[in-house]
Amino acid sequence: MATVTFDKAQRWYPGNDSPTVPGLDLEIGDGEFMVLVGPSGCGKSTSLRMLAGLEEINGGRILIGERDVTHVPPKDRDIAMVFQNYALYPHMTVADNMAFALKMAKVPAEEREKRVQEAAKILGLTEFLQRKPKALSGGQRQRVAMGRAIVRSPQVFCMDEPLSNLDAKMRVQTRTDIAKLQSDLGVTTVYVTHDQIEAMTMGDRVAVMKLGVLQQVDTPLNLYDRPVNLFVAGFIGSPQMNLIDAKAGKDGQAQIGNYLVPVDPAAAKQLGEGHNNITVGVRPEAWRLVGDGSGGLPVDVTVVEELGADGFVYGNCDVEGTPSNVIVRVSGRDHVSKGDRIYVTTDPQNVHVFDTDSGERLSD
Amino acid sequence: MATVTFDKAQRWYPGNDSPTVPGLDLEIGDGEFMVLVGPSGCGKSTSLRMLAGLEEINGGRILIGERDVTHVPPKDRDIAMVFQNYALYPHMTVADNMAFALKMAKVPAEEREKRVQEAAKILGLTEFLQRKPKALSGGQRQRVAMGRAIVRSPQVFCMDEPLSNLDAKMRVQTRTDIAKLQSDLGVTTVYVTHDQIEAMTMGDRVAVMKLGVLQQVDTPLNLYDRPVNLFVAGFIGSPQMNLIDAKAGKDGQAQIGNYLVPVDPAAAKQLGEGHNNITVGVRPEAWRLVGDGSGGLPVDVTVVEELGADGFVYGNCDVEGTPSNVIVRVSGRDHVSKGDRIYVTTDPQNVHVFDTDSGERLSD
Amino acid sequence: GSDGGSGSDSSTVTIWSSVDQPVQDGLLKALESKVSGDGIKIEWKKVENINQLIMTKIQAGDTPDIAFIPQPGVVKDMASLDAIQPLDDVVSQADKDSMVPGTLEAGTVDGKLYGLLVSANVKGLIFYPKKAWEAAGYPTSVESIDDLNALTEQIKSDGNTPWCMGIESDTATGWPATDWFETLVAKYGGVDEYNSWVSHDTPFDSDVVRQAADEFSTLLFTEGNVLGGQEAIASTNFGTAGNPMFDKKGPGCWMYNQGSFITGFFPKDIVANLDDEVGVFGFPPATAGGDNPIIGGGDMATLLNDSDNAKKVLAALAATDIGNDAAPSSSFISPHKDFDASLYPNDLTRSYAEVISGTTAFLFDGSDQMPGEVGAGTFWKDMTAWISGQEDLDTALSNIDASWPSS
Amino acid sequence: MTSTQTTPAAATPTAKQRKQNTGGGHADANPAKAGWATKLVLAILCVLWIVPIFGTFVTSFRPLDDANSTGWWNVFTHPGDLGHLTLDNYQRAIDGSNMGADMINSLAIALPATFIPILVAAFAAYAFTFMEFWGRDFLFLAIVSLLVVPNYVAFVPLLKIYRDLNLNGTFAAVWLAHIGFGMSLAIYILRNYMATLPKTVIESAKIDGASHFQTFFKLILPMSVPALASFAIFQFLWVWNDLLVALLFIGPGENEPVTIGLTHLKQQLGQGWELTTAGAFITMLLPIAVFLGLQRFFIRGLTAGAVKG
Amino acid sequence: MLAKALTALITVAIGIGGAMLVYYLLNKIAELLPERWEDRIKPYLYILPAFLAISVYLIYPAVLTVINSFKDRFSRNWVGTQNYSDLLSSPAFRDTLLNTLLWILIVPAVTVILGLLVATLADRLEPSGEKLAKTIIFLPMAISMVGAATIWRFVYYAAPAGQSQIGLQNALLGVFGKDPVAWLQQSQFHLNSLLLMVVLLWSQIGFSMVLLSAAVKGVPVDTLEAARIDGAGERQIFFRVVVPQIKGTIITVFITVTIGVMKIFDIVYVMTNGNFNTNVLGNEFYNQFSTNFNSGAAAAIVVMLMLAVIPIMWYQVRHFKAEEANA
Ligand SMILES: Nc1ncnc2c1ncn2[C@@H]1O[C@H](COP(=O)(O)OP(=O)(O)OP(=O)(O)O)[C@@H](O)[C@H]1O
Ligand SMILES: Nc1ncnc2c1ncn2[C@@H]1O[C@H](COP(=O)(O)OP(=O)(O)OP(=O)(O)O)[C@@H](O)[C@H]1O
Ligand SMILES: [Mg+2]
Ligand SMILES: [Mg+2]
Repeated sequence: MATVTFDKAQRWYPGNDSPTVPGLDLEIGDGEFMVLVGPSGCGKSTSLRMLAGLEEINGGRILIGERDVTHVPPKDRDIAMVFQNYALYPHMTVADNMAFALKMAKVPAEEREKRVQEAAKILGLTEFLQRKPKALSGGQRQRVAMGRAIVRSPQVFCMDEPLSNLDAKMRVQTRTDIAKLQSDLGVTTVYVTHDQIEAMTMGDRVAVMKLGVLQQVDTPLNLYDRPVNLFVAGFIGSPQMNLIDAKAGKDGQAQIGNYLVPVDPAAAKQLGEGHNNITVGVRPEAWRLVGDGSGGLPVDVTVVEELGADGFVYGNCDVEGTPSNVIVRVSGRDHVSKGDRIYVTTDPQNVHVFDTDSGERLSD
Repeated sequence: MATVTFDKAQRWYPGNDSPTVPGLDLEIGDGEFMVLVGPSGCGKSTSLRMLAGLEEINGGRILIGERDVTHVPPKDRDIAMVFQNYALYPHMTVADNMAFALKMAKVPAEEREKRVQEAAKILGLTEFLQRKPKALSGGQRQRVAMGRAIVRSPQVFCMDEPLSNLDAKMRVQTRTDIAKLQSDLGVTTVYVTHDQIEAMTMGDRVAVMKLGVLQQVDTPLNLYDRPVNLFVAGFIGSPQMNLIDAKAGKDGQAQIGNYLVPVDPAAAKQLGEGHNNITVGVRPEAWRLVGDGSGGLPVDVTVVEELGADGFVYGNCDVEGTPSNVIVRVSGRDHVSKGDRIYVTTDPQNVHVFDTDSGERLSD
Repeated sequence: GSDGGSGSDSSTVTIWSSVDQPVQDGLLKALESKVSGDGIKIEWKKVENINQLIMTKIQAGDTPDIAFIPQPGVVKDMASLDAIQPLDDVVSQADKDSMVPGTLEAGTVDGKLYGLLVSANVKGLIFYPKKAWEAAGYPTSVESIDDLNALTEQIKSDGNTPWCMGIESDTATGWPATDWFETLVAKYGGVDEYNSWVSHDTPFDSDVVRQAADEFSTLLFTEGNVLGGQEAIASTNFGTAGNPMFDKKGPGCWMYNQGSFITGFFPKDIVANLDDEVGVFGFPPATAGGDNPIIGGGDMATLLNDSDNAKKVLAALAATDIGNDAAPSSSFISPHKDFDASLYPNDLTRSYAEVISGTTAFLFDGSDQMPGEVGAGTFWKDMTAWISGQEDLDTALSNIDASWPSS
Repeated sequence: MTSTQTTPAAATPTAKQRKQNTGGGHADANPAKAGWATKLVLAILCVLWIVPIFGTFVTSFRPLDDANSTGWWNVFTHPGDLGHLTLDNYQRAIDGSNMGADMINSLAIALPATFIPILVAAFAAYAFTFMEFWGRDFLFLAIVSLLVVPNYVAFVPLLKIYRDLNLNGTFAAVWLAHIGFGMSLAIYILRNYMATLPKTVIESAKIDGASHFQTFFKLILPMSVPALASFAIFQFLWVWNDLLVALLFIGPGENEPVTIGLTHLKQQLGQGWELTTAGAFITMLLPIAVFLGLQRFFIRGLTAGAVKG
Repeated sequence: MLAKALTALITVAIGIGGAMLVYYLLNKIAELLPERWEDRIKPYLYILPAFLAISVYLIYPAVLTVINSFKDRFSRNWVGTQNYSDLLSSPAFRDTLLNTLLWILIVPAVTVILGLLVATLADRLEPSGEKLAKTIIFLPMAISMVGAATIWRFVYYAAPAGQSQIGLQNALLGVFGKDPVAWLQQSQFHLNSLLLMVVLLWSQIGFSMVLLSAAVKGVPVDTLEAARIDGAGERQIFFRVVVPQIKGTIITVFITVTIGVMKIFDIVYVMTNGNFNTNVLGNEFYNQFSTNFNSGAAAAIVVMLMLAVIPIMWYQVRHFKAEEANA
């Protein structure tokens, strides 16, 4: 197995004004499961394709283990990939699609057969093995794409949103299977996803990208608890963290309208000292409902989303001049309904403070 | 605008052993937002394509409004569709892709331009309007597919997993935009998704399908609270409802090992009377942690998933002979760790009782 | 409009021919001066492959008024399709009388004249490089075939190669060999035997043909007689086969038996100086002083439209002086005995004309008279096969006989 | 290119690849770059292919007597011959034929005779590919089978029809003939290409309310460009080089195309080929230009990005 | 000349515009019909012009040909099957059939293989190199077949030994001190037929190259990428991913060339006119048709060709079925 190193790897699509990936620096440990997330179009697929050798590298290097693979053709990189757009072989049956890489590797027929059967079982494709891709549903095709990768035991897995078209149940199950498979084989894995749960549960570490630039690489929990900047804070977590402009007082106070935001001492220290525009971040589940008059942030409820177990309350905190949307997660059947005014507050350890201009995190 | 009626509509792909959709009966009200969910390969896309006129109907009828459209060509049905596989026009720019339908409808150039710009703005595609699809990322392509539909104001929207490749943030935002657009225009909409949140939040009603057969059509909350059968219970909700085999006593009691499951009276009445094999369903969030010795269900924790706000505990309730997996949602940072044994219980109103053999719901 | 002459404008007469441009220009000039008084306009088109074109057009019913056909066999086909008019009453008796004996027969089908020879050429002419020839002191006329054989031996014994020979000619490969055969059959068999052979009353597998083949192989297959040897004959182009006669380092071969037109293929500097560089004598008769028919060819005017104007034009074409403008500047040779020989551009041409006007019989090229299957088919092909050694003579002759159409 | 260091193992292929890459690559660049074996094979093929033409080309500048007596390579091996090279053949070919007017005629024949059958065939191919109708497969196969019928058998019946319609000698006569003769192949090629286009894209157009007519013009034609260009090249060539059809239906004269014009240079027994050859080289220029011009329609990934899966 | 060009231009415009108009009107007509009929009639309207063209230019003559094959040389009297029996009983004709078979066995396969080779290899060059290579290979196509034959007659030309060789092949032999060979007469092992095929291949590879090149470029790049990731070498990608995906085009080219070869005549006609045992059906047809003016025999040959094409079409049908089965 092997580590993967992006060393200032750059990709600039001809015809574009700027590089899609200006220079990626990322080290992925041997056997590590690295999840790559970021907004649509930020360069995730491009990075993956660079690693796989499908995009020309316009600058920098990529290493697998000790080996500089920057100019090594894909077939010699020993990578298995799940393409975002599947890229199935239309003329082959599902079984042949999955067996193709094994055939190329001259794996004996029996072994091949066995592995394909196994993968098909995991992916619920057994009864479709003799079909051609054209006669499959979207999710089935995606599973074939997945199957094509997991029959192999390569040095690196590249998976580009491999579960996006599966139903929740199947996704949970497959997610677990992949995680298990990956840890059994110990294959270094780079996994692109838009699913917050996948990102949070599957990865040893998560890399957050924006416009081709890495923002933060960290364990899921750290990412959630200590996002390094506004972007990461807003990106990780769903529904997203409430990010509200606040006034910073010299005395380490932060205020949203009349609501005095409880901030931790580390952040408080920096307030006012050059950091005048600050943004305060609170996750929806970190709000507590409090009664009127107990100093909470007043929120006028506009929408209530019931999710069964709990619900989300969307509303405005209409403090003078700065109307902001606020999302609050309320438990089970807290009786909040549209038009209500509720008051919420939170605790210092749940408050993230950022410099609005630089986006940089101020709180601890 | 118009209602949509599937009247025993059947689709049997040539070469398949059985019909993919044996006979769909579904009425969608005028302006209703109907969400279609079901496991991958169950026939959702097929149903949508039948409605759009892209699949031959092998039996039954489809009506839009009062009009029998079973044999009406797609172009005369006035439907906008987001294809699961996008089906973009590869030789046209993004702008032309979106404007195509308008051109066909002879919408004047200015109006066209305006609507395309609007849609592009909603979907964050403004800067890509002059690109061809092949130079877009996966999510951007999906947004173009979406944009192509929303520039129109048709009688019916058909959307086949239109957001599956978008990042969480964008998805939330687009979801809201679509919902707003739909309710503004009052266009009858059929929306296929695998996303539980989308299903629960967007739809006026949700239709659950399995192997081409409708299981339940109801409001999201009803679906969550009163799934009509085991399948729906297992399918709706993520992580899924805990479904555990239980022993039914004549006296209206249900037991899992030594754990006495609290069941509501309606269910209790039926227990034992012909319904000997029963399955008890409890949603993960419905469990409460209780102390040892307070009669809870013992669970040996195998995995703890931390999601930030809360976490999921996966474990086994190893009651004699029937080891079952159990998922428990624990709040914030309840200190549960792998290897622990925890005890959980719940309340009668949270317990769903099903006949294991027929799958039918017994509780109220 | 229509390119056929049967169209509306009857004052225009259309003529199609494949004759060389200078000949056409000359004939046209003379013709126009003759008929323009009648208000007739002439539209003369040069076309390729006139035989095929005309047969197609005839079947389609879309033809010119007059067409020049180089093959009597085609004239016959046209006549049997009733596509052409008899000319017996169109051409004046005086003009007919002035024609070289035998030229009318070629265009006669079932006793009626359908094709009128307008320009002629002569075959069976043996060309030699004049300067070298005279320097070597070889005879400038040969009296009999035996003498020819002797001359061949003589040249060979001088260490030279007597004969130039090539029968390759694109799609028509083999035809020069048939010219040889026709010449030999005519010389050995005489006019009647020749005509009987042409009409297949005498088969190919006959004594006279075998005799011709015998002489042919004596002259051309004998080791050292032909430049390149027997195997080169079929691959050497007829047009350039004679050129080695004029090699700068001395003739590569010394005699080339061909038609009068071959001079057009000689190198430029030779053509510029024909009378000094090239000598010619006729293929000798079988026995000295014996019957000496010659073989020739030419283009025959046929009448496809019996309008008066067309007839007038055809009659004009039959006149002796129609060639007055063509002769000085082209390869034109008149088929009329009383044509003014001084009009020819050089002595060489005059000598062909003498051969024609002085002959006892002008026999039209036999292969051109035979049905296409034979005349442009097996005769060429099987001769080629025989010469290149792929078939023996028996097979070749019986193949040709077998291919003769039954009807 | 910021990094220049590479491990030794990867060094060899690198240098070359980089050189190519600095161009920025192309959106449709093929990752499988040619190795030396590929280049060698192609080079050999190209040499084999070009030599006969090149020889003839050189010959077309030689005086006839030289051409008849020595091989064209003598021009290179005997530098003395080099001095003989002359434009005379070209001069005479141009003087002796009506090249200018004939070229215009040829164009006037070839353009519609290329364009119209493509349009007609594309419509038919569209119907055969994307529409359901009774007798579809049978009709299609019948059309393809007719490829085997030689044009010749049609000449006589056609001349008769044309005579009755008074079409002989007109451009329309040849256009129609070339349309008819090229139709089978055009339909065959286009249908088989169209069958490879992604079906959902066409479905998508239906949903967008496009009629067949619009789908055809706005989607199918643009996406079939490589096949259309291929056939356009062939058809243009065939028409441009055609002698037979032109000879029969137009014949020599005012409307004659170059091919007929060139035959005037040739004499009854084949003399004059050196002029026709020179003429042929002149007339070859246009088809080559057409080929080069249409080559840019052979692009990779025309339908890339259209569908997922 | 200017006036001429202008007239030509106008004619061209009328021709092309007229064609467009026809379709516009046809479409309009279809749209006037009641909806139910519109979609049923439309396909027929779309193929109508093509079908008309084919009817007049191919079907009608083909039917006449079948009829004529039972008539005499000028198509006047019925002769039963005599044309067939005459042909089939001639030994020369049997050789002709044999030669034709040889052409059919060799030429289409080689055309496809070479065309595919060039298309694939050139595809890997840089654009300028690709353009150059393809243009060179295509160049012979820009020359008529008759022109091609003329060019190659020079290559194969044999002058008598001792004379200077103007044919390239014999000149090369001469360099090695060998006597010239009359190439086109070498009928042992059908060498001369093979040499004629070389000419056809030389001039027609461009055809298959152009079509196959379009197809090769049409292969979805994703599948190639997937194969590279799957560890396939370029050769394996070619045979296992590219070729199966362009099978349709390969069959198209193969069938087109096969049918073309069945009626090939120009090259044979010009270079040997069937001499030295190189005759083929097409040439025989041509000679019967335009040298012998025997339309009966010519028609009989065409009918035989039409029969011979049936198995090929049967194969095409099967391919369609297979194609449809997984559509
Ligand atoms: N063209 C076809 N021929 C035969 N079977 C098909 C064809 N298309 C789909 N199927 C089968 O029909 C079933 C339903 O397909 P459909 O695409 O409707 O599924 P779906 O519910 O949309 O699934 P997904 O969520 O994976 O997209 C699947 O099992 C699929 O394999
Ligand atoms: N072939 C190309 N030519 C030019 N630009 C391209 C090309 N492919 C992608 N891009 C651009 O590069 C950017 C990054 O694309 P990439 O596919 O890496 O995004 P991504 O992060 O995978 O997004 P998604 O989540 O939507 O798949 C996008 O803005 C896209 O428009
Ligand atoms: Mg992507
Ligand atoms: Mg689907």
